[in-house]
Amino acid sequence: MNESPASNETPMQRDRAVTIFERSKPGRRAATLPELDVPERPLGELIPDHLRRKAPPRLPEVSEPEIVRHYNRISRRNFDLDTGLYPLGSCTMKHNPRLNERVAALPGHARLHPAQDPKRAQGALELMWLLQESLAELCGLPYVSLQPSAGSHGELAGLLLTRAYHDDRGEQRTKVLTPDTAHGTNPASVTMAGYEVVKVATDERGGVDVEDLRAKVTDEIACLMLTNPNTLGLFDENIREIAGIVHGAGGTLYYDGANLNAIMGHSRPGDMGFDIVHVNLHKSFSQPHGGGGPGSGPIAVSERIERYLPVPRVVRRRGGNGAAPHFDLDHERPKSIGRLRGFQGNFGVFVRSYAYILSLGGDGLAEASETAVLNANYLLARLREGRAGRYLPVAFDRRCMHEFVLSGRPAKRELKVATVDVAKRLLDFGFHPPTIYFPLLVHEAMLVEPTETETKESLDEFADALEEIFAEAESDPQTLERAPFTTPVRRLDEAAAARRPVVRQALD
Amino acid sequence: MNESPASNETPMQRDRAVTIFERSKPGRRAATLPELDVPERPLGELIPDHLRRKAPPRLPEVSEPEIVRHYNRISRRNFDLDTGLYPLGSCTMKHNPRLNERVAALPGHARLHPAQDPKRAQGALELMWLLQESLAELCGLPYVSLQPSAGSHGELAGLLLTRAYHDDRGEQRTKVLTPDTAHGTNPASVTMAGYEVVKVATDERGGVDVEDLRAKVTDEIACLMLTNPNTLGLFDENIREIAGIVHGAGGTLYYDGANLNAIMGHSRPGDMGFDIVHVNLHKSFSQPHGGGGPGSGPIAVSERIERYLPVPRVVRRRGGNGAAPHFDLDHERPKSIGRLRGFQGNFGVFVRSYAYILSLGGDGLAEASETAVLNANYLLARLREGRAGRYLPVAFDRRCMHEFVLSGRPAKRELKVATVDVAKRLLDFGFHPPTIYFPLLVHEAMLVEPTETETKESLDEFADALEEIFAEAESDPQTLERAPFTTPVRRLDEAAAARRPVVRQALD
Amino acid sequence: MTRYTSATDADRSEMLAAVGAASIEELFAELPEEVRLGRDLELPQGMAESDVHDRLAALAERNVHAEDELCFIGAGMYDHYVPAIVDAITQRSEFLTPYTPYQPEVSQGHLQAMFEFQTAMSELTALPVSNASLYEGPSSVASAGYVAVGATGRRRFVASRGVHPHSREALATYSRGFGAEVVEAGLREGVTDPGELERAIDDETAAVFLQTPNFLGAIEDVTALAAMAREAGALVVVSADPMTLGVLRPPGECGADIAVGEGQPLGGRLDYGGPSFGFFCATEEHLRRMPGRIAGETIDVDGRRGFVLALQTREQHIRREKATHNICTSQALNALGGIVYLSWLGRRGLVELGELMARRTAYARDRLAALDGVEPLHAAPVVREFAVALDAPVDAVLKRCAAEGIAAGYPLGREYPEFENGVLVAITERRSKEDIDRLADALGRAVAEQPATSNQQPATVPS
Amino acid sequence: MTRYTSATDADRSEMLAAVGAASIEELFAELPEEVRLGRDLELPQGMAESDVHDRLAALAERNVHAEDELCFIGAGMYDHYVPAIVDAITQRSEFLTPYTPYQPEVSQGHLQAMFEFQTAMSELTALPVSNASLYEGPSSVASAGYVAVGATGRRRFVASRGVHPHSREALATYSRGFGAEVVEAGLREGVTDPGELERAIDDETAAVFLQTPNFLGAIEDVTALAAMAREAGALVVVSADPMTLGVLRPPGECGADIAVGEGQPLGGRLDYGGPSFGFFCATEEHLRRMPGRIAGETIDVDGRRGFVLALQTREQHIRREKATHNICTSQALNALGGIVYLSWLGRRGLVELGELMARRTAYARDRLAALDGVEPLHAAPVVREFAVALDAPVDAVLKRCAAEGIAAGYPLGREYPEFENGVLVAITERRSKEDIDRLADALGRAVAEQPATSNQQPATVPS
Ligand SMILES: Cc1ncc(COP(=O)(O)O)c(C=O)c1O
Ligand SMILES: Cc1ncc(COP(=O)(O)O)c(C=O)c1O
Repeated sequence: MNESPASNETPMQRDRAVTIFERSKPGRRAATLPELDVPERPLGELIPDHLRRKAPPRLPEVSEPEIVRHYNRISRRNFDLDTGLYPLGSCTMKHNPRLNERVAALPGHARLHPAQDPKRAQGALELMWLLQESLAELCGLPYVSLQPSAGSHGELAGLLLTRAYHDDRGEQRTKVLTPDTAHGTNPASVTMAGYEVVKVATDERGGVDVEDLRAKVTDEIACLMLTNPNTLGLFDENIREIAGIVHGAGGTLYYDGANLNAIMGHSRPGDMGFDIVHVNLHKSFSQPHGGGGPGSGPIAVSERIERYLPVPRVVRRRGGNGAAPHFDLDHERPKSIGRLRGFQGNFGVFVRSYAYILSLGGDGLAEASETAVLNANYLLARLREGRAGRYLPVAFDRRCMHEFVLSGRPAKRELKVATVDVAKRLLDFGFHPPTIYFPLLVHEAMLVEPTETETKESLDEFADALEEIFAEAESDPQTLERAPFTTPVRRLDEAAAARRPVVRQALD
Repeated sequence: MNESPASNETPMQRDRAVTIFERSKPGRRAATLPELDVPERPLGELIPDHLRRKAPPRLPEVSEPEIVRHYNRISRRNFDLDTGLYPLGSCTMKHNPRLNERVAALPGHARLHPAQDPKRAQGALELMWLLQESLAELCGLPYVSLQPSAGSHGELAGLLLTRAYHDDRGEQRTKVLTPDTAHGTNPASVTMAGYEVVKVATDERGGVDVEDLRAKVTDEIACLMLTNPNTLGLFDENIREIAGIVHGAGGTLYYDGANLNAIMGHSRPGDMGFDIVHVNLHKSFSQPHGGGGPGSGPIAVSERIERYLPVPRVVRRRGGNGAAPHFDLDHERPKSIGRLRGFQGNFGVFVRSYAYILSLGGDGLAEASETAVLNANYLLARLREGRAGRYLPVAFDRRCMHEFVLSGRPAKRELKVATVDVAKRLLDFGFHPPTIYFPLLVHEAMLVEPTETETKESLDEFADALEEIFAEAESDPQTLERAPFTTPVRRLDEAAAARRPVVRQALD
Repeated sequence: MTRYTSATDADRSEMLAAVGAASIEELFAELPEEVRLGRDLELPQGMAESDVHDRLAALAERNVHAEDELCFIGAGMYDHYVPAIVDAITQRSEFLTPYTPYQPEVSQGHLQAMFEFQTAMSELTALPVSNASLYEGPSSVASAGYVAVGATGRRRFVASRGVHPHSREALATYSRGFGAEVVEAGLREGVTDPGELERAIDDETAAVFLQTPNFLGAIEDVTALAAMAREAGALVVVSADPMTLGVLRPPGECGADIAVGEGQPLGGRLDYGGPSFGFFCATEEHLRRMPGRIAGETIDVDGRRGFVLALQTREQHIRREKATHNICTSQALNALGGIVYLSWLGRRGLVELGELMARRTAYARDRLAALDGVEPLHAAPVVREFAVALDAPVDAVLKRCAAEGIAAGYPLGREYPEFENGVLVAITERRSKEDIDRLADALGRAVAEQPATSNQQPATVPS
Repeated sequence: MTRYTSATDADRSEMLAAVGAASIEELFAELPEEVRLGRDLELPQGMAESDVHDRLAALAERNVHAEDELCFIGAGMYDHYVPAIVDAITQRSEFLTPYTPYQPEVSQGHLQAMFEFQTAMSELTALPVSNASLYEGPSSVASAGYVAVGATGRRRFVASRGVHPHSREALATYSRGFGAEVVEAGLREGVTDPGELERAIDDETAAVFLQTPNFLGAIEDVTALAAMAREAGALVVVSADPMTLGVLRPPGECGADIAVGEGQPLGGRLDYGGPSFGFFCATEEHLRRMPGRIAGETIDVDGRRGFVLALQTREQHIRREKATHNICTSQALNALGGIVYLSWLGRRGLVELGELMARRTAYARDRLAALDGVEPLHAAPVVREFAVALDAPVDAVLKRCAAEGIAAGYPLGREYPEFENGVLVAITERRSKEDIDRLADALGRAVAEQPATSNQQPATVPS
């Protein structure tokens, strides 16, 4: 460990990665277990030898203080939303209220067994029902299933619903349309659901190329998957026409709800003509992202799709003559596509999201979307100025919704600086970079989504940082190519990790 | 903000301090309050104008996300026990189990009103009674009051008890003896309790100079305050003789329990002859230090002192004919010194400490002390080697108990490096420095207390760091004088802060 | 202004000015009239934090949970104790609030934890590679099916009836999508009937699905059953309860190609069914076909050790329609809880916990079997859960026990009509001997109270 | 090995070898036989984490707390809502586990928070300087007495009977130590009797102690009373409820030299009485006499802004017997909760909360006064708490209300025999109109049920 002030390693960089397994020492332990209070029968009597494990798994042997220190220390090697701006486009990194963590942890929620008799889980079922009703109102589609575990799970569900719907009508449809701006999960879900992907082009305004769509819509098309505003942060004004075309040919219209944060209380997928919608509770509804989950991807559908929804359904039953209504799980749904997972879904996420909806209320949700759109447009306006505007111009010269896409093509051409270099340099300025190289159709893309919970000051700081970075790029581009400098580790060799993947620790 | 890799400022250093008041912007807010559900009477009707506030206090106006970010960011500017070794002598910085936080937060504890009818707070009173009993057993003194809020509060209580005891016997005693090794709170408490301090010398083995004591013990002496092991980490073998001398002259013997962590289950103050003991629950009993509290300083006393204990006392009353015993608060104590504070004391700390006692049990507590003593002696052995041994030798060449004192005198003389410089340099190595310049009688003192919850590895790293630091000091002492280099701020101008104290933010 | 936003009126006008818009409405101008909502949402007004808290606490109050009653329900999710450090660590902002580690330089905390998690799960299952989590158990079983089709090009699955009903249902649901058929192999004396399995497997079989302990709590002889599958060139997918892998022979040593399962027992709460995590381990050859995120070790430009998302070319954001799976957001935080829990339990703890459960389960099984009108549903060895048959209507008996504050178990009737009067009873380290005795007493009373259901004999497996 | 220690047998022998000791016992060799315990402690064996949790949960179950019943008890500690961010921030290891910031370079988080806290408390009290916390309310009052003696050289205190009984008792206890006398000035119509106060003050009076709102909930006219004290050269010490300082004229504007008080309402839980924090604010001239830690702003060697413990020469670790106070460990974490709470509440929130309480309190007072057998104990203005007199035995009435799930208030009898049938009722933002109506109904029924205590008239203050 070189401590001399000469070294320009930061303290964190000096602190090399050590795994919990490498801290292990035989004989150490953190757990103490309840005492054996029943006869100590030899295990061999209970479990035949050939079914028993011989050598114990080599889990770490560490004391509690060591575990706490280990994870506290590595936690600081993460950048997090509670530290600074995290404008990761398409991911809606909005503030995660701690109130939601508190209510999710109440024993009545956290220690409720999923197989508890519904009569004795009325609070949980009512909460789910209330959340279903709220999402139905927000989406403009009357029937909701909370079961899918995330957005992509919702997409799969939506496509399986489409298949069930067409099967029911005796139609064989084999293809699903996705725009070239679509998120990767859309085509991946299409394949997983047994369909073939057909790409639809984007027009010069960033919307669906209606002519291309017309050309590709046939009776083989089962569905068109869209998000609106789309991944360019642009609202497709032709949505009704698009819906008409697809419906005209007997296809369903699927709404990828990842961008719902732009339009809550202003416009509803159902009113646009969508048949099936998924909602990412970990985006618009403040569920913390947790480093990549847990999330939840409820789906809302129209009348004609309802009968195919996954089982069990959470239903409200009116109490016979004047009794209060009660809530139940309905398993008897002959036309249902069946289960997508175990039990009722990510209930803990439902609690957080419902707490969020109650906190903001209808007006608050509408205002959240307004502020998200205002923040995005303000930041875009700031970035149209000066060097950012020159080297990193907006891809589609329109007003945006809750996010916008810049193109680093001029920077690449004039400064030999790639978008990834700008992103890495942003790390040195204490910002998480926006999403980069997505959507695919924009060269050197940078997709920026500030969300409504950012202050004007933090947006200004971000804009100033980009300006400074391009000034630096003009004088010495090398610095950017070598960035970051101050992060716990610097650029990592991903190629090596792909060539000779080391995906677990070797233990002796 | 200079980001160029040339700058050797760390990211934290670049992130200059901004207060929550400086983040304030008119109109922002985090709190939403319940709606007014009663008639909106003009406030003037309820509170006469001359009793009302005119201008609201200028508290910050910030949104919830800003508050969360602000305090998360500044929190990282602290070094904490969950990050690394914190061998702050005399403070017993042992691991703080999270289990204790969990049980203290149970609504039955956290939301119990202190004025609740004792009949309806039986769980809390029983817990306090059980903690009293446990501390009595650990201290070897039968009667305990949990009321004092910290060690120094316990000291004040102990001296007031001594005064009450002597008053009751019609004795006027005006002086209290404290060894020159005593912690600052001891003499400060003496003055606050209305006594005069008389210092007792330390002998060459680091114990009380018995001859000096004999010379100073008169019938004016009300009390001798000691800690054993003392602040040198040395056990005073003459304790019984010392007790005899003081008792012989009618004085009381007070035990400062800050060092109890050395002897739990091995030796008890009561058995040494002490009349009054305070215990720091935030040291030996794992209450987190919280950046300087909360703590708790229960006192245990002998039979003859019992009647003077503060009110209310937590008592167990046997249930009449065969009924279960119940617990109560006893306010009727005519000879009591009275209250030291409101209500029953720092109950939340009692819960944590009792959870800790249950977790370890009697054997575990004894083992904790053994390991604390082993860790200290091991680290001392490591530091006797090499350069540390040469420049920073142990002050009293004996085996130590749970902590030990080194003297930086040779370092000062031979290398012109002060103990404070070594301490500051330790910060660059990722350690919290030991206590320095205490106890006063050791020149350039460094008081080291690793505690039992440290691993051998962390002790070795600390020893290696000191070795490296002294090697560096030999080659260039300047580096040490300029240390630290990697902390969020570097050496601060304390003199200026004393000359022109700025103790609050100026607001306009 | 909501309490989570910061735009004051002053901010708004400054920002609108910069944008060159007269009003917020103008920003929504591109929305065609016909798709505007044009009214307020029909949702309640926003509430104060304290009111939201009280409202949700009131709902929670109406659930009977594992602190209110003695919970012997398992069926895939178990009431284990969650050590306080799991919450303390997973609730840290640094772990709670970031997203997927797309920028590894500032995501080393999560990436390293994933790497540690993968190592631990690989140890537990005795399979060389693991991913960093999937959604949960049953959908992981279904995902294994998708991988098997990709690996074998075959489209037929054979699933033991001992596999969790939810897993079999999820597998069927997914299969209707990618076009595979699922056939079932029945049980005999509580475990997969080897004969039936053998007959069900053919050379079109992509994978055979087993679960151990199976849904009835019985430990399957995976080694023997797996051999039949390998014979036919089918993959062996084993769904395992990770909490039993300290004492049970791990899938990797029994011939499994893929091991999946529900991670909830590892530091997860019941949470009425989620969020938890699913795990997915496999042999080396399936590495590039695995679903989900995988962390890999590498070095940075200065040679420092570091971790990255490895093999992203499997994933949807790179490979799109050719991806091996569509998963994006997974269950990273729950998997983090899993590795913290496993570190807490440690090498010996997992074994000790398994042995404690096995002995208490044996005690409970004997205790209940000794009751009139209660018989074991099977005699196969068990470790943490077992099934009994009641000589009384299950619903009435469970209702009666619930009235005494005991959730006595999981009724098998709906999913196993052949065990209409069967009940599944689960044991964890939180259910003491005393609790088990209370269960036995209550159950005994409840069964005795019922009119012996003469027409239906206690179901025991035909032999 | 306990679960919090790490020394394996191998570690022990290596370490003992390094120390040159044959055994651990040898390390304790210096303890003389006669002071060795020589037996095991008579304490239970150590328990598993889950068992400890369950044991403490069982104890907690036996307390009736503010979630089990409607709590109208105040008397110095109040059931306010604690926003979730207070817990999230104070539970961060970085704030929870360090000790006093002796090394400012690695303690800027706490030092800055202290500086912010001091600024906020100084704003609340309208006094220029504040410390970073004391233990809690009543001992802060006593500490103010110690400061007053130091400042004036006088040894006589005059305390209004409206000051919290615990504060007056603590003051008396401390005073017996440093040798001061405490005389009391009585109440009239619920507030300090100006005449009595004037008569009680003399030129030996070091300080006059007032509280507003006083223990009976009445708002004192501090300005008028303070004038009398200043007249006689005595300091004015005002104990204030910080939660009321958004609406009540602050001590600094009423002629107070020192303002102290209980910080619990500011983001603290009830915790059966602690831990909370005490605050201590004063005029500039008392800065160097203040007890407790004080953070000050300064710069580092490179000119960066930073914070340090200022004026340590006041403190015991430097000044020892000449220190201005003996306090060392204080209540830093609770004070941190205080500044987080005040930031949450913000400039307008504190005022709005005060107004909400004032209006609900007025409603409750009227509602109760309208009941037969219930009369206001005084007519003085109140803001969050008020006192009533019952025409019935207080204990019986409270017991009856408790049976209906309502803690109706604090009985005045023990500490104010002159109000033997008085009850103190507190209102917070958590007690809605509906709750107040429930209280009124229950109280009305309870009083009616009691045989009118003919011999004792409802106490109203003699006028
Ligand atoms: C536009 C879009 N669609 C779909 C998804 C997939 O959602 P999830 O990650 O919840 O599976 C995402 C998530 O990043 C997204 O941004
Ligand atoms: C030896 C000694 N005595 C007394 C005290 C005072 O205890 P407290 O800080 O709890 O008031 C301390 C605390 O540092 C101490 O180390």
